[in-house]
Amino acid sequence: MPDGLNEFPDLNAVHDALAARFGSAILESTFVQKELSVRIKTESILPVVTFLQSEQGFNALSDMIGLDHPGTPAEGRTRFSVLYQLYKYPAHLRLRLVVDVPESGEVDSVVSVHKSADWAEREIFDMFGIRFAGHPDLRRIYLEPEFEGHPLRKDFPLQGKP
Amino acid sequence: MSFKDLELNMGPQHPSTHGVLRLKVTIDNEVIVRIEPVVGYLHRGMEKLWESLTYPQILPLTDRLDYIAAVSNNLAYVLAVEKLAGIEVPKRAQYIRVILSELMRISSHLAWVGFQANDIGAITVLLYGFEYREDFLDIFETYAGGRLTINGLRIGGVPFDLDGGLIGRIRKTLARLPKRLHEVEMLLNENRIWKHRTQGVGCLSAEEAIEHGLTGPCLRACGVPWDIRKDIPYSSYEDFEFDVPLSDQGDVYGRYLVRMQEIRQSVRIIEQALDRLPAGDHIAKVPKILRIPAGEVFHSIEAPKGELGFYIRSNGTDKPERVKMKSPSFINLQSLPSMCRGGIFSDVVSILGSLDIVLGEIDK
Amino acid sequence: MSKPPAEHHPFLLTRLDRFITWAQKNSLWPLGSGLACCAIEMIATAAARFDIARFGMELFRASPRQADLFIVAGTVTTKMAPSIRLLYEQMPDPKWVLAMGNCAVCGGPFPTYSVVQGVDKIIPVDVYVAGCPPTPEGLLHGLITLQEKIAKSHPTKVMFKPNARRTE
Amino acid sequence: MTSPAPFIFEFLIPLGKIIAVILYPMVMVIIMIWLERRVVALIQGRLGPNRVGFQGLLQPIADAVKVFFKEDIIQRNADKLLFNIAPVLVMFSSLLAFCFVPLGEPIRIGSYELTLWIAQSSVGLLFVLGMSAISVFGVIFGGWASNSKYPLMGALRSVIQVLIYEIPIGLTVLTVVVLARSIDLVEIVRAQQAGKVWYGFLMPVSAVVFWISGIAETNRAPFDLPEAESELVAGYHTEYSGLKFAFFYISEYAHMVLVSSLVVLLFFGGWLPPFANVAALSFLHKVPGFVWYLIKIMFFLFLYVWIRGTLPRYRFDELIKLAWKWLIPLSLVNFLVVVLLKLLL
Repeated sequence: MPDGLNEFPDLNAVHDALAARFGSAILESTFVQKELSVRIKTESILPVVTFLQSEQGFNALSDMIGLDHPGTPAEGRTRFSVLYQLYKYPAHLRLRLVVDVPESGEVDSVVSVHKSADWAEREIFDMFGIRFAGHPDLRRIYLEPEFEGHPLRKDFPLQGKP
Repeated sequence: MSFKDLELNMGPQHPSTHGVLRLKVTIDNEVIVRIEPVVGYLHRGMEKLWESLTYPQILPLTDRLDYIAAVSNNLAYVLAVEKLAGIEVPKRAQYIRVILSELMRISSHLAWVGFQANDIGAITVLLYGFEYREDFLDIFETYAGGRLTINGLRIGGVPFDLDGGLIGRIRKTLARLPKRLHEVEMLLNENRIWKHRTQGVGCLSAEEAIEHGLTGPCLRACGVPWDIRKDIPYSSYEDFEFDVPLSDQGDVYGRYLVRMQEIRQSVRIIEQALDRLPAGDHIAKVPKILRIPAGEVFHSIEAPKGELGFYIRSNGTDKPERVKMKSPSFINLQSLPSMCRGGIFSDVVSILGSLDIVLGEIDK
Repeated sequence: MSKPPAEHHPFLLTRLDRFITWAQKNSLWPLGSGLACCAIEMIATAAARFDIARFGMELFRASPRQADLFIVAGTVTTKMAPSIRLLYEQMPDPKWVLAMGNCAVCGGPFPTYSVVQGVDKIIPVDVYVAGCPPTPEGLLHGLITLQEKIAKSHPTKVMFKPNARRTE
Repeated sequence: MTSPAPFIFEFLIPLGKIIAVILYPMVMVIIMIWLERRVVALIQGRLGPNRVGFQGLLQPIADAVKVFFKEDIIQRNADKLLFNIAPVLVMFSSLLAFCFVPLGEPIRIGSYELTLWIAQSSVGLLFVLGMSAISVFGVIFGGWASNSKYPLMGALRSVIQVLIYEIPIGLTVLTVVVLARSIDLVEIVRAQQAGKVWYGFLMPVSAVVFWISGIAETNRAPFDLPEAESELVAGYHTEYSGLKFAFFYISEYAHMVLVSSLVVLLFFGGWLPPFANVAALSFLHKVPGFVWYLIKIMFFLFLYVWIRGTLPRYRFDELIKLAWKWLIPLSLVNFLVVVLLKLLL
């Protein structure tokens, strides 16, 4: 259990329930700045999100965030991460799930659980090139279809490829 | 040309798409069959740009996200940075932030009611809304020198203190507001055409709304009392007494009522903040070159459009590794197809308007 | 056809020019097109305090076919650029373009992969108004500058030499 | 006959009238455009055009001159013939209707009686209504020939709207015809003079229904769906530019003038001075009838602007419901009541 979490019994209960159900899938949990962040195995994202939504009441997906950290693969992690910022209403709890994605890997889409993931996943696909398996309509959302490259990757120049 | 499944392209240049949104609408005579929003026409690459800027340099760019309520973006960003860097903000600065962001909320809602009425054909309300808004823009101009994108906050506090003259001016402006709101409500509230166009249009149940991740006035119009100012207070919102206006209709009319009431609640908050404005510094001591130790943070606030959050990941240098903005309009717009289901073509305009989207924050 | 301008223009035509330009500069109908932040200030310019209706410019036309003035109010992105170009070409001659705001003038604070660095890269611009966003006073100054520019133009020349404006 | 007088009377005066019949609506349109922009501006707390000429009075003229020198675009896929015919048809029909709109009682100049209308016909009212209905063909042609989706939708909306609102117009006009026993506009006004009560006060329901339907016929707010800017860009004239667009624009205003004239003629005594029965106010008769007529028309034109500045726009289904559920039953009942009373009294 991460430090300081036991001062927040609600969140602690969620974490315990998650650990009890998906113990082997949880790679790491941190509790910094009063924000619980749980890193789980890539393939278990869909069951975890479904579990949190249906049994723990995390009924809103506030945001999905893509990350590119090209320096870290040496430490045993993959190039990309996808973060899920979940929110529980009306208890007002926040929970962050993290999955790691290799450069040409795929993540399971959570659109079937949270409708707001639709565009968020398209955005991450557009910006990072991470593919989401099972997404009904995975296309670029911001950039024109002919655009080459994925801008938020660290190796993409700010002013675009010449 | 067949009128069954006629495909209409609204935008990216269309008078009522609130900027450069494009809607692919399929209609069967006048009934909507399918509607697909296409965004990205204002994608400026903000998030990529932020990665190459220092923390204070990012601040003015956040103004350009939701440009109708610039201070809200500033507030979400500076709160996230302060949380990450562990900066303690003086109480006075927190109060001034509340005052500024509530003023922004009023001016944003005034602009909204104008746009919404204009979309439905009542041009006069648009001009009334903008005229009343000018008073608030005057306050911002006096405070920070800008009208729209005022860059009104700083990491660690606010750039300028509120002096007596400006406080008097804010009070005077607020005192004038109820009469003006009444004027707008007289034109709209009991107007049969307005009711026809808004009541029962774009309905969404509370469950559906939460499922879609809707936030802000659109969610509260469905009867869900979710207001981050109350639930997870930030910037001393816990000090103020205010109600969360609700409506159980879930339609466009409900959203209109909620926003009009929110203006009144904002007035309440500002008056309380002005009355109890604590003495002290208006900005904390923040190093010129702000280096934030590695870490990550997500902080969200209640912006006029909904939950506006910033995720910041720092790597120990003076530039962030990643800044991601959670934009309320981006999520709210996704629910447009569900809201328009079975509606009439004219409804698209009124539903889209009621979502109060700003393309700047959708496209980033 | 190397006529020196203005001085050697026939008298009657200059009278006619003055008459036409008087009408044109006093009835600039803008295209109701807003792209970003500047659009809000453009609307504020049309609203009660600044009221560009005084100059006969309040008829914001929704259709480019009926507009005279294209106020490019905001950031032009690469995705939007084809539409901007199309809108410009749909406008009937004589037409004018006003680049409002730093983004439309030169890309503004966004030197990024998706922003066109100035709308003059895709369409000709008559007047530039700087600011982020420009105040309504700034836009009004730009419009009055445009009126002065129109007053000095020679529409009859264009009439007798249809490609004059394009080759100028 | 050797004197030149008959020649003047038989040739020059009709010519002058023909010019007048074109000029009069034009002048009214110019005034109306100016009035609309100024009054709407005042309602909205603005100033409106005030830079060109005295108080911006020359503004419509500047607009007209500018439009005249604009490029005329016919897009490649348009049906060129219909595209060109449409604005002419709209303009022509709305101007032609003015032939039968009288401006006042005949004026005596010596032995010559100058009539203030081009043609007096026993079916004048029918002709005017017919002409104003023809303009809808121009709208259809324009919308269809543009070969573009928004104009087409605008044109369709316009057709349905005009067709439906013709019904209450017809029914309310019938009540007037029943009372006046004539479909000649001049005779209708004279009947009101003889009856001493204007039909608008005798049959307020007819007057109100006619006026509402008249607004719908002219496609004005709150019934401006065919050119609903926030939905259909510019409606049926989206693809029109330059002079052709100006034709649509002007004919819309000419139509408004026509409907206002009809309301005044049918229900508010045309050129008759008000308070004809009150002896103390008999000095009102000294004012020429034409002035009263203009004042009344101006009032209704002002109403147009006032309504536009106040009300939002109807939705399409509401618009149809309004006609079928309210205006048509109301005008039917009204017609029956008027006929019954007429028979009984």
